[in-house]
Amino acid sequence: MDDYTLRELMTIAAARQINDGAIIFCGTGISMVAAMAAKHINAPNSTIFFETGAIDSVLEELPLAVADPRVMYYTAVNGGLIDSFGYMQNRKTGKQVVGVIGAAQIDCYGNLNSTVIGDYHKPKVRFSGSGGACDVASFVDNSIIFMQHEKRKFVNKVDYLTSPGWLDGGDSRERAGLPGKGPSKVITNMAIMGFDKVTRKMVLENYYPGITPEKILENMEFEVDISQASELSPPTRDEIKILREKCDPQGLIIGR
Amino acid sequence: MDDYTLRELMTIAAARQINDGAIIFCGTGISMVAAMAAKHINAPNSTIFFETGAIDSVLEELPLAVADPRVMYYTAVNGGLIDSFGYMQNRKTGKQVVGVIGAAQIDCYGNLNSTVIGDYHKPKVRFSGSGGACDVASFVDNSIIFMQHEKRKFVNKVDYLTSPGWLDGGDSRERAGLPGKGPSKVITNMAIMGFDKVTRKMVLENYYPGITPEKILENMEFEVDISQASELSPPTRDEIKILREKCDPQGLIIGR
Amino acid sequence: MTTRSEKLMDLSTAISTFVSDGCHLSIGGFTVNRNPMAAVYEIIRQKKRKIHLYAHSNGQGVDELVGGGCVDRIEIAYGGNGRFAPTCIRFKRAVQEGSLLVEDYSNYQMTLRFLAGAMGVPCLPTRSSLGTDIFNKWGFSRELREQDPKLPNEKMVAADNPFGGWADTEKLVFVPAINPDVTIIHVQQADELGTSQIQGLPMADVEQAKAAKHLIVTCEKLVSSHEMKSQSDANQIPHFCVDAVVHVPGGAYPTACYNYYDYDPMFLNDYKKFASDDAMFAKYLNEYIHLVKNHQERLDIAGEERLAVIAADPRTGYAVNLDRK
Amino acid sequence: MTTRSEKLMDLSTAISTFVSDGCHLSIGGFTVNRNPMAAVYEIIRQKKRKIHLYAHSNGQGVDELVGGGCVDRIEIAYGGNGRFAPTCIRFKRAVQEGSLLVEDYSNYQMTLRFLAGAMGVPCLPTRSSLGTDIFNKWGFSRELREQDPKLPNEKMVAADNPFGGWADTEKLVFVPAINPDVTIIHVQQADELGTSQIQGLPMADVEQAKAAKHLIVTCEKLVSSHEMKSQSDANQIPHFCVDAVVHVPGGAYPTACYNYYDYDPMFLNDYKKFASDDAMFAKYLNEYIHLVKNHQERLDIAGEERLAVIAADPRTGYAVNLDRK
Repeated sequence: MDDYTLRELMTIAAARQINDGAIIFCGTGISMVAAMAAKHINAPNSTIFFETGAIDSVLEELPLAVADPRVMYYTAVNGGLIDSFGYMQNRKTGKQVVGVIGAAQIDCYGNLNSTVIGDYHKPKVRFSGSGGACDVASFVDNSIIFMQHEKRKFVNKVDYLTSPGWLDGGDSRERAGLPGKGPSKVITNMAIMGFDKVTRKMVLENYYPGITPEKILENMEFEVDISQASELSPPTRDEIKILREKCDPQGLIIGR
Repeated sequence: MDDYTLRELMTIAAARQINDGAIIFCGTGISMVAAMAAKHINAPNSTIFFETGAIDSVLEELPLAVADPRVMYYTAVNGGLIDSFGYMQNRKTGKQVVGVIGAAQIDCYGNLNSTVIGDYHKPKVRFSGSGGACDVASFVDNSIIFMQHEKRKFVNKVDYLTSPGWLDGGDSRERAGLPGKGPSKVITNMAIMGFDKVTRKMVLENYYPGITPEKILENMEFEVDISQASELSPPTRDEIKILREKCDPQGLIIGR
Repeated sequence: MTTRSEKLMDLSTAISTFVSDGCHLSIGGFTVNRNPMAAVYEIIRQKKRKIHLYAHSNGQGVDELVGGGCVDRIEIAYGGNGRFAPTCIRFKRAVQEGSLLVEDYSNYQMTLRFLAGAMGVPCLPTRSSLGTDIFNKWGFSRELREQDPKLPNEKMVAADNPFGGWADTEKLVFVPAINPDVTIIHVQQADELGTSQIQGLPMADVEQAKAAKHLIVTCEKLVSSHEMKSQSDANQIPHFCVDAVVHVPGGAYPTACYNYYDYDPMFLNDYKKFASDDAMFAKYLNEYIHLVKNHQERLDIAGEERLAVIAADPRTGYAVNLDRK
Repeated sequence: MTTRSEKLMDLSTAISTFVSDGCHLSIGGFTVNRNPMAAVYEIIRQKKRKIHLYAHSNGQGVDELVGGGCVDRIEIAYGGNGRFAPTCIRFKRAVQEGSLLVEDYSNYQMTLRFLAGAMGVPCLPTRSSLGTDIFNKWGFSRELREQDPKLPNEKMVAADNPFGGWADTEKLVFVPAINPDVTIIHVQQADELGTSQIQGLPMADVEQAKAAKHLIVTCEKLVSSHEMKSQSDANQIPHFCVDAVVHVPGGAYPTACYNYYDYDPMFLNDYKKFASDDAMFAKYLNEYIHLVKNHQERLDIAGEERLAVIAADPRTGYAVNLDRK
């Protein structure tokens, strides 16, 4: 399978991370397409839900926001935000939720910035702010982060810590009093990264076909261990077909 | 109007206390009939709601419990308990709520017992417990208490303080941190009692036709000031007619 | 991952799988309405013992479970059944005899406690009960609380408002979350996956459902997922909260199920008589519960005629002009 | 007591009565959905200034109010509009220029804050944001907070779990209640008394509505109280919470209103262009808002053809196959 974009591969890579039966929280954009792809490809019994309160939406068409009316049609329940964030925390469903989120900046412990570049009070660039990402990153045991692989995005220190990753590494996250675990994976347009079990520092797990570990390092401010990394298998014809035909036929998010 | 029972008069007496436009919280039994009577007689624009979440029920038939399906029909909203108790506390509706509650025992500050007679752990008699009465008595600024006028019920000290009245009198209620005000009126089958503005002790305001202040005192363990008391005007023919024909035609609560 | 075929089961299997001796159980419904009675009877039939029960104002279900000898401890706001039993009779008797340990909260507090469980927080604040014995007196001793890791060490805690006098509040009462081992609710309709719809008042069933580690839903009507998903706005509980779906028409009888049937005033009056006498109550337990195989047989005792009398009027959702004396 | 004739009013009266310069305002809706846009435009038209705004993830409404020069301070979780504006453009510009003071919370925290207001408690607990800058950094200085009695003195407060380690929790974050002077929401249908029904997702509109001192409801369809009361289970807001009912068909346009119309992707793309250039935006404000008398005239600019394109499909509640590039 040669005819695919890195954006498509990154979507598929994220979809593959989702176990069948998972309860998937997703945000706007590529994370939504990845969740849809997972459901169509490898996790048919998983449930997609949105912070807005829509549970198990059919998604006949791709929503362009988590409050898009397309998320409200043919759901199991149309609840509210209070309900949605409750599912991430209670005894029964809390541990089953997989969060898929993104950000403008990330550091080596998976802490994210979606708020400002520069000083908070006089920002060079203002972004949307947390939305529900800080909450998801606080609560769930399994979160997957989408990032564009650029040096200005993989930084030594985030300008504003919007969504908690492993904080300062080690057991610092637990000590801070956060309930869930830090991020599991970071999925970019070049690679899949995980986190060391002890130091909680980012490590390279897989590089995409045609991308070298060295190129990946060139696109990050901080170093990551590349010693255990291997090449990711390319997307299958079926995966790409489903992605293009079923998840985003208009190319609204994936492009074309 | 001669042909009426004291139970009917007490219901009418309570109904008369409710201002038009009030939001009336009511419980099971006679308080529900009083609320219905108020709406039919003197407070047509008031709204009856129940702790169960039913707001502005039409009450074509008398409910025998606040979860009776008769409260669910033709309501403005069928919400839940969380919603109902919220209406008693929030900025917009909190101050407008009138609570109508009852109990097994009352003391001179309007503190109520609906839990046990005797020791909590080895009770002589166990009652139902608070239900929502403690909450209503805690939150609202205006509560009306229904009591049977008996010496064993008007006691020096309640065996268990289930619903807060004016606690120890004076400003003790405010000091305890409770949000609403203590009870406004106690309405019995003999009299209407209020509370002194400073001491918060119970005082006799009105005795029913045919009942003397002395008889009232004989039926209470504690003394109340009777110096300002006057006789209550009897129910009108219309009041009784509405009560019997519209509120409780089967005599389920009022008897007959 | 639980698939649909694993969730749909008969009541006997659902109870034996999820309700065990000594478990912490929560039941939905309120006084005479939508108590999960079929499940209550099955629990009695299976002779479950030493249950730690949670309810807010559940009436008939609590009283029969207590009367059936299943319950050792209860946390509750109200044990009454409207005009039929201002105080539930077997409950009253058990407390007076010392065979049932009660921890009293208010209705709002119990609801907040379920909500806290559903939200995954250890407690929620309110201002209810300051200065009362609900706050000051404990039903469960500190020793008992310390022995049972499923119980918080305090009944409730008063503390200063963390924001000073903000919102005109100096003091708050924190009530602890409830996370039952299992919650059982009865709903009007559900699908095989567990998505559930309550019609009329949901009371606090939704909070009770989401607070639990396991959830059993009994339903009047088992409908397709397509039908449920075509009514999204009317549903309250998504399938992923549910462990067992049991189709039990009449499952709330003798309490009411809005749009389906009213409470049975004749039976509730009979029950009052049975419950008031130990010998009669033993006979009642035997004839109406233990010797009965399942809820359909219990409904057969009531009989078609009585069930027709309490059938809901389609306009009002209850039985119009029902004789309720 | 407010009677029905006092509540039903035109939008201009509702805004001039309840929205004043410097007031604390909350608007419902989420990004591209059910923003009370007609009310937003009327606020801009009436040149309200120095508003303190609250929203969780409102997109278009926030951006236009900010762009219209009405807002000095905002407390918000997300200022974005889905694919049309990952960060709201006038919002971004105002923050970068220093003309808009922002206090950042998470979406759940904002929702809890509205819920706290609706419940009448000063705060609610969560565990979200520990260790983050949302917790550590304040947008509003302590001085500003102390000057304005409508603001709590702290952004949020971390404290130990009052129940020790109960429910596996050592620490809690308390977020302060919001009690807006006025909340404005747009709903699918309401009656003259104010009872309101939201179809599809209510988001956090119900909490926002109940937290407010005054509530303005704009609705697509004004129906009789009889019709509303015949659909009790579908209604969320009872009349006694409502101060003003305004019948404004298309009142959420250019955002979506489920079952009525979709968002207008053509306009949202146009808006992106207008908003990205100060001169064009000034022209936009003038032509689309100030020179327009009311929302009907605004809809006339969109034109019947465009409105027909975004009209909701009765099966799905949105416009099927709408070109959204």
